[in-house]
Amino acid sequence: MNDNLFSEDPVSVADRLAAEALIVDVDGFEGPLDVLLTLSRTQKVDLRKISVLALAQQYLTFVEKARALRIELAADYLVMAAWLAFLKSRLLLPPDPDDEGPSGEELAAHLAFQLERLQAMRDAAARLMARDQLGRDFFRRGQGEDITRIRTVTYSATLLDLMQGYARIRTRDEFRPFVMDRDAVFTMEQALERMRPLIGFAGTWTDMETYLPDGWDADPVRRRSATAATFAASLELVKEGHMEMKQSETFAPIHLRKRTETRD
Amino acid sequence: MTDAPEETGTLFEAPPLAEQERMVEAVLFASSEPVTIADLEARMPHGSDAAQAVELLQKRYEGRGVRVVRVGDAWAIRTAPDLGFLMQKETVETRKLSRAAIETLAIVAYHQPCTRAEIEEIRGVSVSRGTIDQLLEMEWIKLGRRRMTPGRPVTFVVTPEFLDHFGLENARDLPGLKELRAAGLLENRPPPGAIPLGEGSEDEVDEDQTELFEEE
Amino acid sequence: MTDAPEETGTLFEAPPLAEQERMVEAVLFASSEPVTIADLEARMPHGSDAAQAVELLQKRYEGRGVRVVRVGDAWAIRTAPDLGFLMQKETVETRKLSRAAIETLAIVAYHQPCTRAEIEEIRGVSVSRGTIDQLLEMEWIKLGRRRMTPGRPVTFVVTPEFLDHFGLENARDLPGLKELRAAGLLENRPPPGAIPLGEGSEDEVDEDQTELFEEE
Repeated sequence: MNDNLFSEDPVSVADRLAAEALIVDVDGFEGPLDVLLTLSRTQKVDLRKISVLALAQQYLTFVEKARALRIELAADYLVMAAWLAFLKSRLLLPPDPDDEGPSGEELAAHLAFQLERLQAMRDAAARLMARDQLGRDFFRRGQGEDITRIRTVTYSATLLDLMQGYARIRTRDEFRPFVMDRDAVFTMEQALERMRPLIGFAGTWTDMETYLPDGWDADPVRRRSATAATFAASLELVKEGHMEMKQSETFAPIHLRKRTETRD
Repeated sequence: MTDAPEETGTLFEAPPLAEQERMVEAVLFASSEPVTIADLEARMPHGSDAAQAVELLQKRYEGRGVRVVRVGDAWAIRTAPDLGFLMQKETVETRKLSRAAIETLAIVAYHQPCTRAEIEEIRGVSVSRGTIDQLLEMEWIKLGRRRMTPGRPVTFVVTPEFLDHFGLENARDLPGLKELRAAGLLENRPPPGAIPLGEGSEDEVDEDQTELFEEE
Repeated sequence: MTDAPEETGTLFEAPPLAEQERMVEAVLFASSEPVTIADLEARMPHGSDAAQAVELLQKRYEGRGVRVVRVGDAWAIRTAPDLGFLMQKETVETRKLSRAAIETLAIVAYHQPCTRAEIEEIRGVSVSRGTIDQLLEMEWIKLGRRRMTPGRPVTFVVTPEFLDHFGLENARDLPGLKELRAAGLLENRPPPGAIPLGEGSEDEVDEDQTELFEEE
């Protein structure tokens, strides 16, 4: 039969063509196990009764031929070749009583198992794909419009999401160039800059406190600085004739309003 | 029956009416649109009488949960009108909140009451109207008092629903940055040259945060 | 069978079984995706027994042009496979799967939950990321629980969509599963002399398998 497929003996033209087809087609193989499975078919026996020794020989010949034809084999094909050469020697030589590793027979049995399992999965895959398939052999309802679903979307977030989100922002912040030491100081220049555009809208008496910048009213230190700066800026604006100020009694709120031209 | 050659399908007899009825049933079911008698017959084996099969099918479905109905000059299977109520089902779909929404929510929670401008300042990017609307709609944030500053901007605060969802008694229960860092949520190294600031031990959330952020 | 008069709904008796069958029929017809018993009951009046109604309906449609089929823990109506030839218009061109993808799918289906390393071990070749991605994208496989072995690798399992596509009631119905198992071909047998991957790894596989295929 095909036992002498790769031997030195003269082979039939058909066999040689088959052998070369195998080699030329090496791209079509899905790894060394696939090659071994294909080679094993030439033994035409149940995979359980396969001669691993013969198979190892076939594979080694396959790799040699591929080399002779200058076909680049991927590393795992060569690793398999080395392993099979090792297995072959184990199977041929009498067992070394000092050797602790698995016997050649054990290794061969495992290889046979792997081949059988791969073949089994191939068969299973073929059977699976041969089943009736949705959208090809059987069909779902074509008109989805019948079912009206009132979709309510609930958004979910966990406390962890929230904290991570916050941590993310604050992490970004920490890399922002900050002038840390000036953080709690609001200058009169800043207050002036802030109040100039705003004062035009103050037609009626407005508490000076409402002019405090956002974010400066909670922390007492910051609030104090902002209040002082805003007060100083207000005095400056009154002096410039843009604004009027009044305070009904000591410690009462200070009120500001725009100075209009009709006023004297 | 006689084995007629394959190609000449016309030599076959039309399938039995019961079989034709099955075919009509399958086609009407699977088709995305109502199917005309002509279309049915074009699909069915030669010699089939689709009109008769449809009629049989229609009878079979009388009083069932679905009916065979005529739509113009075509046929379709439709749910019985009295069962329409079954089709209306409120499905609740859970979706992850977007990153922008989470961050905005986090800022409101940690800094409330908080204006939109403040959120933008903290996030460093503008906040889309949709994000705020979404959080308002979810009732996780609501409008707080207007800030008494020019323009009187609205502020946002978190709602009891928010606290409920996150299992918090109040917004002060939110872990601070130190804890976030301890929990491994913040892995950054301290920025070079950062000067530790503020050793105040204020209990106020806001101040607490300020302290935490600036420190280290 | 005493209906506690908690809600107004419970004051009504459940509709007769024939009516429940109509309801299930209407909902299953209307939905193109499988519907779970729980979902059916959520739509039906209080006290309905959707499982029983589905069973009746399934019997009613035996031999018809459409069938009531089970998909995992849900139910759907699908056309009878022998009538597929009528439906050429509805046929959706499915993406051609590569040989690697088909084999990977089969390995996941038969060995689930199955790690990538196991797929590679069985095929004797590395699995490209694209193969797994394609199957995930088609929603035929999804991530299962992590394996409790060193590295805690993720596992893959097949989905209800997979079952639906191949007309399987559940993963136990895979063709030839019993035979393969009896032949020991679904075992995760380590190569002789290999360093065992943390004790219990084999037990774990076994347990998982048992859970998936025998439990429920």
